[in-house]
Amino acid sequence: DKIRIALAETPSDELAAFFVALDRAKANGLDYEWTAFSDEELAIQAVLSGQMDIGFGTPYSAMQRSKAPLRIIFQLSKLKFFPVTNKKYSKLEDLAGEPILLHSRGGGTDSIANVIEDKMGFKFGKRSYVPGSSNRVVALIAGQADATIIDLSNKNKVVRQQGDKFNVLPMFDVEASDEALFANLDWIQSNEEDVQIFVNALLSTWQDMNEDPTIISKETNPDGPIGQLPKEILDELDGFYTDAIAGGLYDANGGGRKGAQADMEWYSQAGQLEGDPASLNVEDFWYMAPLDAAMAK
Amino acid sequence: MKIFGIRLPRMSSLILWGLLWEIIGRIEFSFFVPPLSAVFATLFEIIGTAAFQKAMYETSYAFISGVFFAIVIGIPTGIIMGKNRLIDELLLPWVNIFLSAPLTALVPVLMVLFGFGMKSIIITTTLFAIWIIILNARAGVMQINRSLIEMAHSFGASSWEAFSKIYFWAALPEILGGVRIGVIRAVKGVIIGQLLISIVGFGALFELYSANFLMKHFWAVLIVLFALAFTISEVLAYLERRVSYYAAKR
Amino acid sequence: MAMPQTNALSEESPSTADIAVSARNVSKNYDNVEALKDLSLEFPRGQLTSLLGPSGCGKTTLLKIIAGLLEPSAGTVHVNGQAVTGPGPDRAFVFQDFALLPWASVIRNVAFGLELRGVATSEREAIAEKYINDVGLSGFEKSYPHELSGGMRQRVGLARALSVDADVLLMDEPFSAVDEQTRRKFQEDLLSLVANENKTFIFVTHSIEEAVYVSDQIAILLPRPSRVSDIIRPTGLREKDLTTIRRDPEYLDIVDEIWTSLKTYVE
Amino acid sequence: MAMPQTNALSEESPSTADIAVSARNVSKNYDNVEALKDLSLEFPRGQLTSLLGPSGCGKTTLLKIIAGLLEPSAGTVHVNGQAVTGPGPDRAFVFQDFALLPWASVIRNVAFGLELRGVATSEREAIAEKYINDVGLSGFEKSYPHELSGGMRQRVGLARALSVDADVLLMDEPFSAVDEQTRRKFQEDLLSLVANENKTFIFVTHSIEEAVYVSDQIAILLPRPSRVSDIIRPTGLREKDLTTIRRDPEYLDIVDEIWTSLKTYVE
Amino acid sequence: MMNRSLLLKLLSAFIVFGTWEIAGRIPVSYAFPTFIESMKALFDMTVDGRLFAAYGETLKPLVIGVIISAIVGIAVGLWSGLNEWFDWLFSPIFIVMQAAPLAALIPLLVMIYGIGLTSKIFVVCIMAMPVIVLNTAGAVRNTPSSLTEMGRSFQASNWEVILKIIIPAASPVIFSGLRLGVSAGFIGAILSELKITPTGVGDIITYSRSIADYASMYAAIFSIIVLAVLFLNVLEKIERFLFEGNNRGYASD
Ligand SMILES: Nc1ncnc2c1ncn2[C@@H]1O[C@H](COP(=O)(O)OP(=O)(O)OP(=O)(O)O)[C@@H](O)[C@H]1O
Ligand SMILES: Nc1ncnc2c1ncn2[C@@H]1O[C@H](COP(=O)(O)OP(=O)(O)OP(=O)(O)O)[C@@H](O)[C@H]1O
Ligand SMILES: [Mg+2]
Ligand SMILES: [Mg+2]
Repeated sequence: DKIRIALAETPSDELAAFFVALDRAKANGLDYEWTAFSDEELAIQAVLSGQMDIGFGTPYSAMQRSKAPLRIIFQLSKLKFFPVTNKKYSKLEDLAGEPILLHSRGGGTDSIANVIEDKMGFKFGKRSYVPGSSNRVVALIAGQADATIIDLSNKNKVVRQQGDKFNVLPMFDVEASDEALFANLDWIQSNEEDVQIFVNALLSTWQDMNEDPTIISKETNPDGPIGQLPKEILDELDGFYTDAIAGGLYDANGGGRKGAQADMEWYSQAGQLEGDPASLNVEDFWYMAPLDAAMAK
Repeated sequence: MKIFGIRLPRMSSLILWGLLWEIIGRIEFSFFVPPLSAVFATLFEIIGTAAFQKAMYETSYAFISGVFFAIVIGIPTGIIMGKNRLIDELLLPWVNIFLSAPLTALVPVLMVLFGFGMKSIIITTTLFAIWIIILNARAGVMQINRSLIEMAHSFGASSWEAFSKIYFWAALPEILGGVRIGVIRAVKGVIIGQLLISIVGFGALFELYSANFLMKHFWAVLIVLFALAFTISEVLAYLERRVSYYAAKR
Repeated sequence: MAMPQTNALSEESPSTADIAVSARNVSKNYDNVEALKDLSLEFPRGQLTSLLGPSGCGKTTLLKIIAGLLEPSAGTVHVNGQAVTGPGPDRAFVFQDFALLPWASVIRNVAFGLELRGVATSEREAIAEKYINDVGLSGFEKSYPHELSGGMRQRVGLARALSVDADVLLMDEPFSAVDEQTRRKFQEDLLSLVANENKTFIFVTHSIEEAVYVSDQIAILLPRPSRVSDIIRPTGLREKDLTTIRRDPEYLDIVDEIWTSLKTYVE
Repeated sequence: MAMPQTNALSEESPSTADIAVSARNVSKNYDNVEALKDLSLEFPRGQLTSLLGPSGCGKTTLLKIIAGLLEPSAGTVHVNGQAVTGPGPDRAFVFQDFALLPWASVIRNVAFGLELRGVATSEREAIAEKYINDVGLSGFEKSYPHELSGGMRQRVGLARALSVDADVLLMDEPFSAVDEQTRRKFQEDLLSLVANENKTFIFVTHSIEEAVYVSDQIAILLPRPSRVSDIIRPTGLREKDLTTIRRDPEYLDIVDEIWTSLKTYVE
Repeated sequence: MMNRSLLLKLLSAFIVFGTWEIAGRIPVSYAFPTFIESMKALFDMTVDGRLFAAYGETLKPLVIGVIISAIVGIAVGLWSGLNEWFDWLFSPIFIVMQAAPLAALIPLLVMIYGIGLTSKIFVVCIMAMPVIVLNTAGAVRNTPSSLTEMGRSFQASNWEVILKIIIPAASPVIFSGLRLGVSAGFIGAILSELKITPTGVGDIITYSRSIADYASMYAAIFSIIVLAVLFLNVLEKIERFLFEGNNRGYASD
């Protein structure tokens, strides 16, 4: 049977690498179909209710709360987000008590804000939420917000186009996952073979991409969902992946134990995992076997 | 509307509004409003692409199936409600609730109950369209001239004959009115479904274009949708006018 | 037989004649309205009986009970000796408000009764054609009801009822919508129908003159709850010349008598 | 004055009487329908004039032109010597289809004409009360039109027109929806109104008997395009006893005469 | 009679909620709570005041938007029902608006009007207004001419004809437009909270979902539906109160 993949957003430049990996997996005999959901929570919900097999996202709180045995099998990208502000602010401490624009309550940027508060020992002012980094950039440029946290590619755009008007505040490094692939443990175990092909393809793509970011645009199937994007977007593919690799967005090892450990710490600190990070069992959240096997090859 | 004795067609003022749009676009009033001509140029460019045709296919598929179910279920339900007091009293509160409830809030529930694929989108579309179709069919039946029904009975009509030869036709003006409003709501439903459930079809294009600030593309797709919805609604309005000659005389 | 028989005849004359329809002790209550109460009345075959009574007294109700469209709360109706349990092919109804299908052409409307009886298209259209002609509507076969004047519409309903060739014709104020001129023509047509076909007519009207002019027997109903207060048989009039009947003293006597009997109910 | 004056009098008698309303060479075309053509007619003050003619001949059109609701295509209408340019307080209309406000109670409907003339609430309700009583609707002040029978609705429209106390009453088939019994009562009420108040009535009806019974002057209209074909003044009847008038040979003569004159138009 | 219809209402509610409860107990999905769980969550939310705070946020754009739509919509509808020129010029705009899937426009609105109250009000208005305008205009055009003629025959001024005849006569259709408009406004308000910025009830829905607290999510959805229904009942009461005689009940009775 086909495996059913739940994407957390519509196919765009950020998913090009993933689709390249899918093509590689297909060449090795993986049969799949994908559905794009409007947000991560829906993808999680879809996997939870068994309507999808593999989902996109970091479902740590769902893992702890729901009775379903969800496990992560591969880290797709890291939480590389950047506080961008107008010239009023020049370092993180300046944001104490100031309002900030984030993606969504309980989402990745929210967790970054929590950790910043934690590490710096201050509180932000009112948090408001606008989903989509590009929408937050618009809000920033239109002067409707003074500070926000946005993703790598949008940060680069702002720096390139309006670098004189906005500051990117220096911030500590984050190794935790932004997007990961997860599935129901029972399903993983009964589809061991498919999962292995998939993880192999992902790992090889991620490794090749770290060597040469332009393979993504080269390998992109012109008739696939990415190849069909408007030319304006495709033209920027190489730039996007070059920046992303330089910025460390994609881990060549698919996260693995190191990434899992980083997640435990990060999400506990961010308040999305309950309990002491040391006492949390990584095996309850990650299923390492396919990744280990792929690494061994 | 008549001007200098010449009859202006019903929708001709849209040309005026299009011109206004073009001017606003030309003076570069806002980045968000490109000139209409540029939008049309983009439209012709993307209309041949596989992505557009796929979106078109997915959207029409969901839309047509959704409307189909709404009509096929809605009209008989409405007619039965109009005929039978007990069923009416059982169902009417719910029909009213669903007609007025913010269906967008229900979409997450639908996803859980009916899955995340095309099925939920179709159901969302159906749910947007069906309630007004039911209510209108019911209203149509309730205002039927009783003596038409008695006439059919007095000539020995069976229930099926009464349904197909009297109730349906007598309620047709209301039914068509309901279908027209229902279809318009269905266009909203299909896009809302595509945006909130799984991002496919035109919903996906909107999402993509607006996230990447491709305004011309955005407006081009929107115009296609406007045109589709508009055409369907005008066709139904035309049918409605065709039968309205007897609406006032039943 | 020159004198109108004004009373007490209700017990005798029906027994001598052949009775097509008889209502026995019929009562009818709507939720809390008592429309008919213990009403008994017989309708001789081949004759025209008029029902006359104040508005809302239950004339339509009685007609619908005879047609089998309503069930009486008590009592029975017999048509040709059979108890009525529902509509049947032996009775045809002419509705007070025509009951035409607005979406169907004149010919389809006239043929509708036959259509429901399963008569094939070509055959029923031929029959309909004949009756359209009879009521003077030829040329309007393809017209729709809304293109006709009130009087023409009423004639379509009449043709439809005639086309099914039922024994008993139930006519609820069949001429109410036509103007006086057309009405008079219809009354004359009706009289020749009664004379030439052995059908039983039950006829509701508000016009005393009309009732006297067209009826073999007039039943005067009391206000709700309705019973028969009087039966008048203007038999002597049938032999007279139609053009002068309206100034005939006998005719005028009957009209006056009915008028006096009804007058008491008008507020 | 014992003989009815059937013709040629249209030129003489109005000149002797006081003319309240006069229509001169009025024509009216709807898009491509010629409804009235060069129609002239005078309406004497304090009298009741009936318009009689086949359906669709333009009676309502003429009434609306007099009311100032329609503009004639040609010709003029004078009311009390003044040319009509629009509706005025000197004329009140009783509409063929009642034109009641469905959302308003009977008393508000009856008082609506006064409300539009700015009469204070308490005063206009007192007046409305009186007319509701006159038309026999007391007890129904708080009812809504849909709770009334057809005849009762028509009476509400009548009361509304009477309550504004206009000089000229334009009545378009005002008794068409009431049953015969009530209709006769109304005819008698109307006669006493004409006798007691110096108002001018213009009255449309389809019933020849009604026209002859209530009118001072009857205008017979030709089918479309309409002109006046005949004016009949059944003056001699006014002095006679109401209870016996229906068998009066004079009355019957006039009815017959009108009937013959109209008969030609019936298909 | 009253009791019978109440009984039937209760019965049908019982059937529906019972089905929900059973479906939740099976369960049809990990993400589908039972009726009782949801009601408990609703109770908790109400008691700790979260629900009221959320509605404080949600109702602001909704109420403002609906009021603006009602006033502007009825005025524009009246005008285009009365004036041929105005109708020719503007009603195509509203027909396009009514037919158009405005949900897709939300991202644009955010860009133009930002993330604040303004763009939410705007969303509510563009969802609610077209149907109000079009219904009003249609109803005004369909006012029985005999009623307006009657008014004129009693020398009503133009304003009196509008206020005392046209508006009451059109009121059933205007109110049904308002009903559909308010319901569309609710859709707009929720949509803007799901798609623009999660505040108020939309925030409860999205946040509960993101932390997999599905009972709270369903409780929020339930409450908004109840609110919409209450809102519309109030509207119906207003209509009944204003134009009592227009309510003619079952045609069959
Ligand atoms: N469906 C009904 N429900 C309740 N009451 C009814 C119903 N139909 C008729 N009635 C009542 O029964 C009585 C008789 O009605 P019916 O229609 O038989 O009168 P009618 O003699 O035909 O009057 P008309 O001369 O006005 O046609 C009336 O008082 C009416 O109010
Ligand atoms: N608004 C209109 N547009 C076009 N034709 C009209 C209009 N109103 C009336 N007519 C036509 O004008 C003619 C006269 O109509 P009118 O209503 O005056 O007749 P009437 O004598 O009152 O008839 P009735 O006895 O049926 O009331 C009719 O043939 C009708 O078809
Ligand atoms: Mg009747
Ligand atoms: Mg008329």
